[in-house]
Amino acid sequence: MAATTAEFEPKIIAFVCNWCTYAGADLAGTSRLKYPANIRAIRLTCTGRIEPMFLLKAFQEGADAVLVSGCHPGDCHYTSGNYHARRRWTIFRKLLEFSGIDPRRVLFSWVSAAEGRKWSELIDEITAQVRELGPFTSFERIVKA
Amino acid sequence: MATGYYPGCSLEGTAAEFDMSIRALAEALQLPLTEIEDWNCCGASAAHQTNHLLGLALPARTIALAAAQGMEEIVAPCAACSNRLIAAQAEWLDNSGLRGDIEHAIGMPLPAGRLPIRNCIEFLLPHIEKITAALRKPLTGKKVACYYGCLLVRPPKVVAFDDPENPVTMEKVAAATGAEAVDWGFRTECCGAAFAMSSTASVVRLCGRILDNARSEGAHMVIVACPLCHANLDMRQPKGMAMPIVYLSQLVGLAVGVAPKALGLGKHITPVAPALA
Amino acid sequence: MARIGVFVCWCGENIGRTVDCPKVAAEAAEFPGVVHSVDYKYMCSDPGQGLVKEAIREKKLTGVVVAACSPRMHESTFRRACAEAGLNPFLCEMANIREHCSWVHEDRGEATAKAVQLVRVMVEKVKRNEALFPIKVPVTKRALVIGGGIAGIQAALDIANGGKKVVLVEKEPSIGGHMAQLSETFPTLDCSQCILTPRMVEAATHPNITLHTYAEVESVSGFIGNFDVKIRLKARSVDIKKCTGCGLCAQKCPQKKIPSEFDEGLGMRTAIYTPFAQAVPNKPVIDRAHCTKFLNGKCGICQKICPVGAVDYTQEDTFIEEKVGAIVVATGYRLYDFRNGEKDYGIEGYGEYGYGQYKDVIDGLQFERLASASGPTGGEILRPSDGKPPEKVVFIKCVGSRDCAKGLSYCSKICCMYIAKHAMLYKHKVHHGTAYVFYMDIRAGGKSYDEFVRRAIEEDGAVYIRGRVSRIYKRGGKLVVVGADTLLGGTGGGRVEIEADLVVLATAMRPQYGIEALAQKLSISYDEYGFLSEAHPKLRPVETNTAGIFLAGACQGAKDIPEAVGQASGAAAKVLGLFSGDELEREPIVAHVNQSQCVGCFYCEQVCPYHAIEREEKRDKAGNLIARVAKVNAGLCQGCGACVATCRSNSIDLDGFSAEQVFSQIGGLK
Amino acid sequence: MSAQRKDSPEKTFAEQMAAETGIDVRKCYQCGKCTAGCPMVPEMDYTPSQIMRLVQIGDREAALRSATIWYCASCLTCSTRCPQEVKIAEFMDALRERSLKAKKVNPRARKIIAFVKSFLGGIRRAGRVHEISMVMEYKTRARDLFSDVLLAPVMFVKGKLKLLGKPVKDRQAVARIFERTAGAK
Ligand SMILES: Cc1cc2nc3c(=O)[nH]c(=O)nc-3n(C[C@H](O)[C@H](O)[C@H](O)COP(=O)(O)OP(=O)(O)OC[C@H]3O[C@@H](n4cnc5c(N)ncnc54)[C@H](O)[C@@H]3O)c2cc1C
Ligand SMILES: Cc1cc2nc3c(=O)[nH]c(=O)nc-3n(C[C@H](O)[C@H](O)[C@H](O)COP(=O)(O)OP(=O)(O)OC[C@H]3O[C@@H](n4cnc5c(N)ncnc54)[C@H](O)[C@@H]3O)c2cc1C
Ligand code: SF4
Ligand code: SF4
Ligand code: SF4
Ligand code: SF4
Ligand code: SF4
Ligand code: SF4
Ligand code: SF4
Ligand code: SF4
Repeated sequence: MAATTAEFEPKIIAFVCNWCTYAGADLAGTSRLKYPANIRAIRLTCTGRIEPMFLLKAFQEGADAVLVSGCHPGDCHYTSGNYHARRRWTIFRKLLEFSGIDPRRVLFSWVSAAEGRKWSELIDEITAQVRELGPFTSFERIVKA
Repeated sequence: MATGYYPGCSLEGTAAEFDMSIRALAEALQLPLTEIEDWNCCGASAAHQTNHLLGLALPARTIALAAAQGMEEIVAPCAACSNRLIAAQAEWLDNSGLRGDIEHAIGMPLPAGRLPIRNCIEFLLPHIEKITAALRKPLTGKKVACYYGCLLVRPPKVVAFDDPENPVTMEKVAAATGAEAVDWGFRTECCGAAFAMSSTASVVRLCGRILDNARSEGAHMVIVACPLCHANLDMRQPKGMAMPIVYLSQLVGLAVGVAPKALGLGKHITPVAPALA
Repeated sequence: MARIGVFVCWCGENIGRTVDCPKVAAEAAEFPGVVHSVDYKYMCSDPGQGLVKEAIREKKLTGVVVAACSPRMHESTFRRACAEAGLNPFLCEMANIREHCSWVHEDRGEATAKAVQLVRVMVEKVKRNEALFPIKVPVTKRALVIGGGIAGIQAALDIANGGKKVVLVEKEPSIGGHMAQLSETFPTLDCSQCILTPRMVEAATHPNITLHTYAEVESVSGFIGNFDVKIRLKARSVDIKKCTGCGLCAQKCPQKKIPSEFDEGLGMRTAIYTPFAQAVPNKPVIDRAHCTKFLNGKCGICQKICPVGAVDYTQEDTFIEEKVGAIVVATGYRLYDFRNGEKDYGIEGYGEYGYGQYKDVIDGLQFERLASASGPTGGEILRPSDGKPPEKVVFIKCVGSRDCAKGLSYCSKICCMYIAKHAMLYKHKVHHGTAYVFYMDIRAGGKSYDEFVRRAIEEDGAVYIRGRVSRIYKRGGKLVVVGADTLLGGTGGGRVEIEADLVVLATAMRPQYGIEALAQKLSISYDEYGFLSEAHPKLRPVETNTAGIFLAGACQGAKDIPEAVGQASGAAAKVLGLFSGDELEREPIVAHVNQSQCVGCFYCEQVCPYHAIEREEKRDKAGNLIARVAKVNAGLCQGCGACVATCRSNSIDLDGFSAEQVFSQIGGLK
Repeated sequence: MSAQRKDSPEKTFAEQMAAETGIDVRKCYQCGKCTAGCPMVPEMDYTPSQIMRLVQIGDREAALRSATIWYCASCLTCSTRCPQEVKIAEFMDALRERSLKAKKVNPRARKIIAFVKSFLGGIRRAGRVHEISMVMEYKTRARDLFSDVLLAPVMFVKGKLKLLGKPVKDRQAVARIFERTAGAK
């Protein structure tokens, strides 16, 4: 993506679960709801599968923000995976702050298989939000230091 | 714990007997009340109906004064006043954006937390045992229809007091006097509130329905805890109804032996003496 | 060396209009490891699949990436094609350039650039894919059906008639469920018990069905084809083998004033009782909470009177264990509790309708009992307070349903129909009476349903008033119903007050109490209201997300008898399909433990929702214990990956979604 | 990025009100429960549910000119029972405010406005309502001099009407509240 154009185009990597959010994003597609092309979704079985290292790696590879989205609480395909994920995030957030990553760059949401509109609105919203935050650079500094 | 007393405008005028009976009862039951210094009108419905911020700022000043005077709770016997105080306070606690605007309007800081605001029933409810212990003239055999009107129980989420459709607290207090509370259907129906003058016919119509039902379910009198309800029900009765309208504080006062005169029992338009004898 | 083939699909115009497919194919050809890259108009068509197969054979591909629609759409199609060409199907991946790209973006340049990246991500992944083989598991060809309402009975009968064994568990003393309580049924008005009781008897006597009434599922473990179920048989206090069902005990029991659950509190029963005359099995239980013997040691009459000595006060709950291969959940519904409100669920009740303080305000099931020939009034419609026939009956629809304020925004779907039925039945029995129906909409979307409602209005003269009732209060002996006719305006705004003798509330259908606990035992999900969730709202309506567990009837959502029966037969067909082979195949997306690295902390065990982590002891040659390590039971593991993310020593990985694969995908986004 | 979704740029009346008051009348499904329980319907020109409908269809004019919004007694019966949690009574307040500002008050509301003005005027001057002065002011404003004349002497004798009120000491503080809230939304 051309980061040199006048307007900064953020790169956002999304980790989504197969059952809810991936399907919700599919629904946004079948409903032809338009949203910015800054998002790249990586499909996993469950948000419970997501390791903190995936997020760090995403930032390392130049992401300006990371989105994690799965099933609504109580609705997990695997009954409790997203619950474990949420418990881990509280700890993980601290780690991020420690690593110098602005927690506003790590976004969480719930999008169910029926919420195509929610997905498209979410991407609108976070793209605008991250554009405002500007490019993510501090991590590089830390890694190099 | 200092309890601020907020009589409100009606209790200074048309509802003088409500004020008298509350003060007399507070003394009899040893529940000290201190009038909030320099309180102002809550604005009633006229304010919030036409200017939202004014409707918040008027009650806010009184609450801010009470807090500044070291009071930790407010007793506001008038249902309309207590409703306005509670609703306004709930709104600024819920929406922090309003706090600044209100503080600017009243030129005073608002208390940080929630100041408990108690209506007439809540004032008496914790002291039922005290009332039973102090009983001098039990009202055994009297059938009373407890009338809550609108503002004691609504909006339910904001006032968070009793069940909005089938409230029970006033019946509990009334039962402590030995009276029997009848089951009737108009306990939370509106009496026409502020339309006494501007749409008198409405009030007459509404009060008629309420009193008819109280009568048909066998009540000897209607018990109220709001000066507006009282004024409407007392003064706008259909011809020949002659239903005594008694404040809860008067009922309890009588039962614990406060002199009728001190309770202002002679001040009603529809005479109450025969029913209470 | 990896030899990857990339196949870019135009999907007709769907992708081709926004994404420059030839350009994507050309750029993909340059990715390291890609040896073949083409684009084509319809890749999923026969010739399209042919392109893939041909390339696999000719270019000796080790991996395939199809850039097309969502993998949820066609992954299985292309994997099958690969398998046919001799490539392990799990070496095929899809890049979603339609739903996630061409359909949601407008700028052709941006969309094309994104498509290229999405292809690179999958190329990076597929390079690290490994051949996987479907897991085969044996199947126990016996089914468990939970709940003996019409849905459970139907499912059990269909499976049994298919030649497979069924264990049917019902928590009440008799099967039959709510249908047994109904008087007549829409849209044909046939007698409910007449059509139901033969099925109940058939279920109880079927050689392939083992019936456990007064029983509940205690615990469930295992997985599709291999569940272990523990069932609690509640103490009946009656030896069901000895009891002949003569009924003498109930006749003599001095405790006669217990509100009957079956008659919805409108009739009374004894402490030793069968719920209703046609109960199956027709053998009593003692309700210990109301029996004098259990309350204070006195009485004992039933034991003395029983000619065969079947009464046994010392019985205790017992447990049995069953192995089953599939489970059908058919626990049905209950009605919204308008009498007490539902404060436990944070739902305010209908105080404005009297919270059940008025005896003559009843719900639909109570009306069914009043109208039923087997009911407490022998089928005469008499009001509960004074036993007189009501002259004016008001029916109120959508009570608790379609009401956000009470937390239940759904439509209960059956009440529009049964209220029309009630109005009809009432008019058939009290000719001079008037039936008023307050409604918001009339939802009668079924075969012959709307005609049925029209008949209630046109032929039987039910007065339908469009508006919700605001309040009911008592005046004299009457119930004044205050509503509005929103189709009228004018002075008074269409306000309506009806002095009714009887009010019937069409209260919401709710899932059974305790459904959440049962769902957790079964590891199946439920929606925000507690209805059990199907795997897909349209295409897999009888399956759950847990393989081998199926749904039937009103436990999944409000439904009437035809729908409940249809779904039950659907579930039975799924079960029979499952039982048609001796083994079954599962997707091999499972976790693996690297036991040499595992430190035995067993955090993984705590997070695994399927109890798939086992503990294994490692011993040296002398048999001394060296270590306890984790092991994944591949039969149980569903591949969620929670254990992988939890393991601090990185000792577990997930096939198909390994850490290496995900890292390489992220890397592909550079 | 070119992916701005094109929603209609103009907000509907209902959307505008929702943004300003937090009350979204699009939730109203016209069940009529508010109307059924409203004690003031006989005095109204539109029922409460019809007012919701007027706003839904964007008839701002009819809503602001209605007599209904003034005859609403703020009894909150409707808001308490609405199955869609529409705050109807609170919405009436918002409409009244806008009706006044837009000078679209229904002629039938004359007496009600006179009362509100007299009431607020009293507070503005004295910080508290002194009933005799308030009633006198109202009667002049409303040109309604003779109703209730029979009640006044009785009330006076019973000690319910006091000739002199007790104003607040800090009258400026109250006057300031009126000034500072006057322009507010
Ligand atoms: C007033 C009224 C009138 C109706 N009239 C009609 C009509 O005329 N026509 C029509 O088609 N439909 C009608 N219905 C709908 C009909 O009742 C249902 O569609 C039908 O009963 C659903 O059957 P079911 O087997 O799914 O559930 P249920 O009948 O509820 O059966 C569920 C069974 O499971 C048992 N159970 C529950 N939990 C457990 C557990 N944990 N373990 C073991 N057992 C358990 C219950 O005890 C019960 O026996 C009416 C409904 C009502 C409320
Ligand atoms: C405008 C519209 C929108 C809809 N939207 C939705 C929706 O959003 N969601 C939803 O759930 N449902 C929707 N539906 C309903 C949905 O279309 C049907 O429920 C569904 O298609 C029914 O499937 P079917 O297989 O029973 O019938 P059909 O789809 O009609 O299939 C019948 C097949 O049988 C073939 N056939 C017919 N006669 C013969 C014969 N004699 N010999 C051999 N073959 C024969 C036909 O050619 C056809 O291929 C919609 C319907 C309409 C009209
Ligand atoms: S008396 Fe004995 S045999 Fe007869 S029904 Fe009762 S328990 Fe059964
Ligand atoms: S022992 Fe219990 S069940 Fe038996 S007759 Fe006595 S009360 Fe009835
Ligand atoms: S079926 Fe009819 S009565 Fe029942 S909730 Fe739906 S619309 Fe209301
Ligand atoms: S015919 Fe179709 S559009 Fe008409 S009510 Fe039935 S489902 Fe709705
Ligand atoms: S979490 Fe990892 S280290 Fe701990 S027991 Fe499980 S596999 Fe072994
Ligand atoms: S992936 Fe791990 S946590 Fe998930 S089911 Fe398998 S073993 Fe359990
Ligand atoms: S009660 Fe609520 S939903 Fe019903 S008509 Fe009134 S505002 Fe609309
Ligand atoms: S608040 Fe107003 S609209 Fe609502 S019920 Fe009361 S008078 Fe009617």
